[in-house]
Amino acid sequence: MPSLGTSFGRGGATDFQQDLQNSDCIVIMGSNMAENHPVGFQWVMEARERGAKVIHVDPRFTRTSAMATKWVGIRAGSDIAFLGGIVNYILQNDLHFEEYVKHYTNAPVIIEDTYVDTEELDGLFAGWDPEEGKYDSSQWRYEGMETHGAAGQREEGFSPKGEQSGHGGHGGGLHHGEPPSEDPDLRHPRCVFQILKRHYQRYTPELVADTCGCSVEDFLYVAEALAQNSGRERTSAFCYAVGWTQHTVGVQYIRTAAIVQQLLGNIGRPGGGIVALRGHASIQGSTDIPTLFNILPGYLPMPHAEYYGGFDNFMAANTSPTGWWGHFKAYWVSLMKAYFGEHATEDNSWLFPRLPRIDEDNSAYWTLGQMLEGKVKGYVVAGENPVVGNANGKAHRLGLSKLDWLVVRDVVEIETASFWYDSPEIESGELKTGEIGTEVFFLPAATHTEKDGSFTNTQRLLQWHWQATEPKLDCRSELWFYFHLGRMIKQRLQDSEEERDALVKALRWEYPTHSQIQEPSAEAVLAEISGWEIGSGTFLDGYPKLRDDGSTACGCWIYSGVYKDGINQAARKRPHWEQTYVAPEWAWAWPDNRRILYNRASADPDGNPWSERKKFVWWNGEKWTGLDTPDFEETKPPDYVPPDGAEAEDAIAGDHPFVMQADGRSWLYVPQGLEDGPLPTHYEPHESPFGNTLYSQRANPRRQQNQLAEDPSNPVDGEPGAELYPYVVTTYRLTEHHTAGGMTRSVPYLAELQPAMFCEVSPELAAEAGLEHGGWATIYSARSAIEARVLVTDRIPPITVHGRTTHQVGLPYHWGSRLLSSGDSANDLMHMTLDPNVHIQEVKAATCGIRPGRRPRGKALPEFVAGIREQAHARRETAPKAEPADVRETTA
Amino acid sequence: MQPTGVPAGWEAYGDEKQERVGFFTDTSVCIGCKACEVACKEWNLVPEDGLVWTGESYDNTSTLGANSWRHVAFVEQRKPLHVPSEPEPGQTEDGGRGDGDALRWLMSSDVCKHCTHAACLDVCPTGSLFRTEFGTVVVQEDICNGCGYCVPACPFGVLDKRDIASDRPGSMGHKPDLPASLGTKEDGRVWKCTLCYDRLKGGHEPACAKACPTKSIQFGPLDELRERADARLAKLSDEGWNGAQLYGRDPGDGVGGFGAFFLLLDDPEVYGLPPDPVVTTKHVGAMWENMATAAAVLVVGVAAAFLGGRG
Amino acid sequence: MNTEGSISGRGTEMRSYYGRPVIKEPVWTWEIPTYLFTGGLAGTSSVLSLAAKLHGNEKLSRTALYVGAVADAVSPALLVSDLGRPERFHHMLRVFKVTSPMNVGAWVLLGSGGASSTAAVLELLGRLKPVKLAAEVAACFFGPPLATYTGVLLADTAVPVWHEGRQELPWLFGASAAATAGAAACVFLDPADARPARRLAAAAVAVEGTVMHAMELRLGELGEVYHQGQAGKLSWAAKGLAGAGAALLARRGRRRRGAALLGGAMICAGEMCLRWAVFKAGFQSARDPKYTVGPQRERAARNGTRATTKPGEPAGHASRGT
Amino acid sequence: MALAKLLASWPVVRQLQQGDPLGLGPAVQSRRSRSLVPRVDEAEHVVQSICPYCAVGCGQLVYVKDGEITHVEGDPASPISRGRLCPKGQATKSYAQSPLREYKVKYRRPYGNAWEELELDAAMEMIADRIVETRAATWQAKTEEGKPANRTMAIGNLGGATLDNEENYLIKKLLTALGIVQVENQARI
Repeated sequence: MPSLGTSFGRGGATDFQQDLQNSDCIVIMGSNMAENHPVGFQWVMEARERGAKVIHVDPRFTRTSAMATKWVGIRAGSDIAFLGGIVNYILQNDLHFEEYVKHYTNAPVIIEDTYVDTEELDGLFAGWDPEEGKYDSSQWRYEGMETHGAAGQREEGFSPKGEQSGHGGHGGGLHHGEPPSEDPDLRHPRCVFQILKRHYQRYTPELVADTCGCSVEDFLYVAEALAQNSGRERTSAFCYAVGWTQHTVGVQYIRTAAIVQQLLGNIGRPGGGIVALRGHASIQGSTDIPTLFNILPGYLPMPHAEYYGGFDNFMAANTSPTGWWGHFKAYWVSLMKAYFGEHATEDNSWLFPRLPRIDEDNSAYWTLGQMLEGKVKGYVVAGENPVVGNANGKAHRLGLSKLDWLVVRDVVEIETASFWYDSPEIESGELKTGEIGTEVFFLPAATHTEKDGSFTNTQRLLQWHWQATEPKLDCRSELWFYFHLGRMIKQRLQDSEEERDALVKALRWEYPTHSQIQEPSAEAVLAEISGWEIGSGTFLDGYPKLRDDGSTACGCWIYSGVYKDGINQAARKRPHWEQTYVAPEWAWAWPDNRRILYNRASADPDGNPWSERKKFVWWNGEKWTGLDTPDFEETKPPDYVPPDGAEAEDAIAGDHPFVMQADGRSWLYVPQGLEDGPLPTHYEPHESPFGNTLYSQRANPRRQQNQLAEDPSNPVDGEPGAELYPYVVTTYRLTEHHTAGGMTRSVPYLAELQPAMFCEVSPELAAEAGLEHGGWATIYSARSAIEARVLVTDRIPPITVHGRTTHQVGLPYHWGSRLLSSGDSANDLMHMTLDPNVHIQEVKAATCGIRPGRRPRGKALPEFVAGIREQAHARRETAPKAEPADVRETTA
Repeated sequence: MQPTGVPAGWEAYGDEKQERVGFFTDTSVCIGCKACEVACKEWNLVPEDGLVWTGESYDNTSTLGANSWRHVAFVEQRKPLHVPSEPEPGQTEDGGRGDGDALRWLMSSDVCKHCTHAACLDVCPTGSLFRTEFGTVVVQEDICNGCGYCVPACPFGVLDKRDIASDRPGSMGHKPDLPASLGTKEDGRVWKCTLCYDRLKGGHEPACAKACPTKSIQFGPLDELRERADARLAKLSDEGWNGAQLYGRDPGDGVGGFGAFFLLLDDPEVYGLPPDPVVTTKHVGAMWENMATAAAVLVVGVAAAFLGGRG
Repeated sequence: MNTEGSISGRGTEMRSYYGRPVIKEPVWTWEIPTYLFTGGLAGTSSVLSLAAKLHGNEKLSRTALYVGAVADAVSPALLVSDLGRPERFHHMLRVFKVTSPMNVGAWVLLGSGGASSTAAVLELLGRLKPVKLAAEVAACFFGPPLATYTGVLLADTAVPVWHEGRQELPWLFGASAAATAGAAACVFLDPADARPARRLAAAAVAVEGTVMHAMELRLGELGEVYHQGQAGKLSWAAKGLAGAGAALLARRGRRRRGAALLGGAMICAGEMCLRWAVFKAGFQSARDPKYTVGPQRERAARNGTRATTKPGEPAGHASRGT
Repeated sequence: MALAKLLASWPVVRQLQQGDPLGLGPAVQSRRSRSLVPRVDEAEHVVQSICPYCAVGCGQLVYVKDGEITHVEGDPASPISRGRLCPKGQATKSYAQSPLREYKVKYRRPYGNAWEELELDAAMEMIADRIVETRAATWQAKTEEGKPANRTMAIGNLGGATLDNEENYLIKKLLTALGIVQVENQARI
């Protein structure tokens, strides 16, 4: 993600789960780890038993809170205020880890005077273009330097996409080798450290309490706990999940935590770091080797239609003179050789001219918009259930009804496959089976036990799973489906002379198959991903071996080495009791089997461990050594100073641990690579019953809104009609179910544990809205209305913000209209306004109304929803022409 | 029968006798994930028994029974997890509203106690229930004839009769092994935790203990577990945990000590457990004597009816 | 569903788990209370029959013999039909367990039933007099235990109202059995021959009432279940029917055949109600956790408990709970 | 003799013989109970796998007999999970053998009212045709500004976070060659 990527250089969790046992303080925020990652949570419990503080900051008191040594309840959508308060607390009290901050972060770097802070522009950064609704980030850069965004984000105007925010994504590049101008004493008014101080000075404990709805004491407890448990002798860790990413400022949530961890010196050290907890078995893998529109394997950017300038410009734009991105061309050419073999040559620019081009946004929600306009004809869905799992399920179902053909691959018949005869819109009459022209293919899929393959888990670890049984009847793996589909399409086009078919004909598409069903060999694919030397055919042992002359082929440069020596490194299963706790011989982690990223930072600038207690990787006089693969050139001494004009990794000094960054430092301040500002700032969610305490700029000005009729927004604070949707609603998962439920509502043993859709409300809200425990409630937004059983509980207390008390409604989002346990989908209520960096929807904080009883049925349902929506609209019309605070960017 | 701490019938195994094993369930680390419930059902092929939403916190299993051999209880309390060192000003006894420290959520995985003196075992008329070589108590599914006597005999309400018909659509797990002549009648037998008797015979730990993500469920030799529990209780009381207590650890209790005992954070009844269980067959000797007297008096009574001439 | 405390579990005063029972209700169905009745009838009739024989009252002896035999034949049928797996009824005889009243009962019923039916058949055929006599003696030997062990059967459970009534139940059931046997004989006999049966029935009803009263006294608060719900209605009906039946039998039953028949029938009905009352009371006391937790808490308060070990307490600190 | 044997197998007799007078232990143990063997010991092979649910990446052991999964439990060797599993991971066998699992292709023709049966091969041919036709009909060689586009904007692909790396690799490789750029997955959801 741009957050971790821009801050540190790589968009992956910086630490591994087992290492949490070494933490002295663990802050779990934006995550319900005990419920959604129960087995990983054992390492948090280990830390707790060793005396570590475990703090859970969350709107709800969950099973995680029950295990924590401290729970702090805050309002959903106020995390940046809370974390910004911690930054301010650290800076005001000089609690930062000075030596770490001075040497390893960009705190000393001086920023151009074109930069103006939100504090001066009332919530906007310099470079805001109200017409475009975008920032010109060139006004944020290092003094005297042209900066570059991260890969996959470098072409001008190109913005980071994909959950590489949260996943992949990389740091920025600086356009020449010389170090930027700095003030080692951190006193210069325009140095990052001072800018940071000014930016957060108003985030006082009182403001935090007033904005988040927590007590000053609770806030201070967290801030002090972190400060006291960081430094040479101690380390603290953050754990987060989609509770942070699913916001219109999601990337900046994580950025704020990154700033806290940099100031406290907790990155690259044992028991420290930021652990991103992914929700799916291979969600990290599906961004490293992306099924995302804007990147190619290893976070190489897809070429962009608008800014096309030919191969050489593309290379120039994406190659950073300094840091490991200096070898961009080698990564790119090797990928093209893996894709197109002998057809990709120097002479034809490695087929670059024939590659498809993307627009700024071709993400899932954009595609849905196109679908609703009838522009999308065919759609293939493999192992996903968007009509339940995505925001605004209704819009998705309407979109599917406009397709010519749809292919759904899953193990059970999920709601996405049955939308045409079994869905809320069929029930309400908004869709009629006989009038839906979509041709639907449902293909039964194979489970992971029926195929070989590797998952990349939340700590960047590639773990191989072997096939246990043969898939029955028509069940097939995705590997089988796409391989044979490709084979058949190539057959159809083999004699074509069409320009458009040249690339298909050039495609390398031979993989050995086995068994009666002709299953392709997953290991053969893994070998291609890892790469080989074309001449000798020897397998590569890592990305440093990649060449830009077409002599190497590699399907994903960051995974290079996973098949070194012709051995499936991901399938290594050496038991943990035969190794150190780092377990380097269990599976394989990218990059280069490193388990803690930037681990050179676990030693001081001279290369000695910060302390005996936190010893991990150090300089022994000749080389870097320790418990992990050093994330540094093995023999580069701590006192190495790059000569003038040094390039790529040679331009990184011996005391700069963040080797993917152009300047080798972690970034407190991000001069380029983010759409919505170099520093995180508190904005209210797109839908919120409250105004912004800090600025008249209420919400993130850069948030990505749509004009779809199917996706209206609720009126918000300051707008008449807001009182019709007075409560904060947040969605979440339960231990007993998995995401959209296809893999759990179909399993009797799991369905019986949480058999019905319910909503969590406080006794106070129940009294106010007349809800009865165990009865039914109807929850509604401008999009739709759903019903749920009422669970009255103290675990979701009312919150007082700006002296006004309001309530929060908690909704698990696992349910849909089918399978063993069915119910209304929480996501039907949610809007599709997105984070600008990664196009993630804001389902963790929105507004809603709630009333007792079951929802209207049939056509009464849309009428009910429209009724309230129009009532709200009417009030807006009749209201005095006082411009709501939000109006500026709603026009954007 | 006075508690002696030694299970009757166990000694009789002679050489085949194994070390007595059991569970120590430490609820202070239970995250309420219910992996134990699922692991148990997966291994023992226990049927899914209905999709009923109770509204009782996150507990939709409700109770131990024929189709739930592990049951995770959820108790939400306005009560601090730790005893406040000194009473904080303005804080009510059970914690002020909105004070997160005064909110706690107890979770506890309940299971058959495998009592040292087990009433279910004593009263079973067929010998279906028996004491294994590991000192555990097991229902033999090939013997049980569903008389149901053990059901009300258990002081913990652990056992129950399985009434799921063998042909129930969509039901997973066990199918009753009924003779064809009886068609698809309900199972009719009584079921409970076997402490994975078959796994023990193979040297594997019980499914629930193996799965437990935080090792709230610990399996091992009973003596060892009791030592571990004592140490754990001492640690928790040092840390000031509110209401920490061991339940069923003492061989001197009414059932001679549990084979599966617990560390609780409140009184047993809060978790639906009896505060002072006593093996129901404790008085069976006295009851027989009492009955014999009554029977004798009955004979005398009948005889007396014939006294005093004809007519 | 929920009783104490808000359903969100708020409040430490919540002393039960969402008001759910701590123990399980019995799974027994209508066959069991019916068997309590027929078993008692069978057992006591065998005794009555032999006593009458010794006393020279052949008619009474024969009637009681037949009644007993029939009741003895019905009883096992009822028990088998109550089993979850009837085809496995014979597993009852796999073992001999003194700790299992049901197992002991099975053996007793086998003996009693075998003996009385043999005797009855031979009586019908009028052959093998010595064998018949032996059978009658055997039946008389198994009879009294059969009539009273059912009290132990119920008492030897965790069902509060049964377990705490363990002192009285065998006596109550014994008396009930005597009343039933006497009354049944009166129904089939000419009053002239039924005098001992009449006296037995009337006296037994009186004793039964006293025992019942004593039991309720001992049960204390627990005893209230005998005045609530179905158990309440049934025990009221039991008292009424048996009492009135006994009175009628004693006053008019001497001469009037009709009165004897009606009185006897009323007593039998009353005794059936009594069995059902005790049966239902058990379910009611099992259903409400307070009947399980309350007495145990009092006991623990009185004697301490070793079920729980609090910090600082050495295991085995508390005085023995009983 | 046989009778004596039968008698000796009668638990009542064993109660006396085996020093178990109360009939609580070995005397009443059935033949089945005595010869129990755990399923995992009867497996033909055990496969090391990884849990398919969340991204913790717990190790799994999959036990197989007669081509069917007989049990799934945690892999003790895994340094991450140490043999433990959550309820979802522990239910993996029931997931793979769900009563709702689909084993045959289902086809719904345009404006159709019900699913129809369709052979897998036929379905594959039809899908290949749809892609080739749609692509040809909607091909964008150039953008409005006349810059190279080389794509079709009429086909999308969704899914990947639950799939294997190798599968995602083939998806991206094939669709890129086909000029299908709308390739997305749960990463955003």
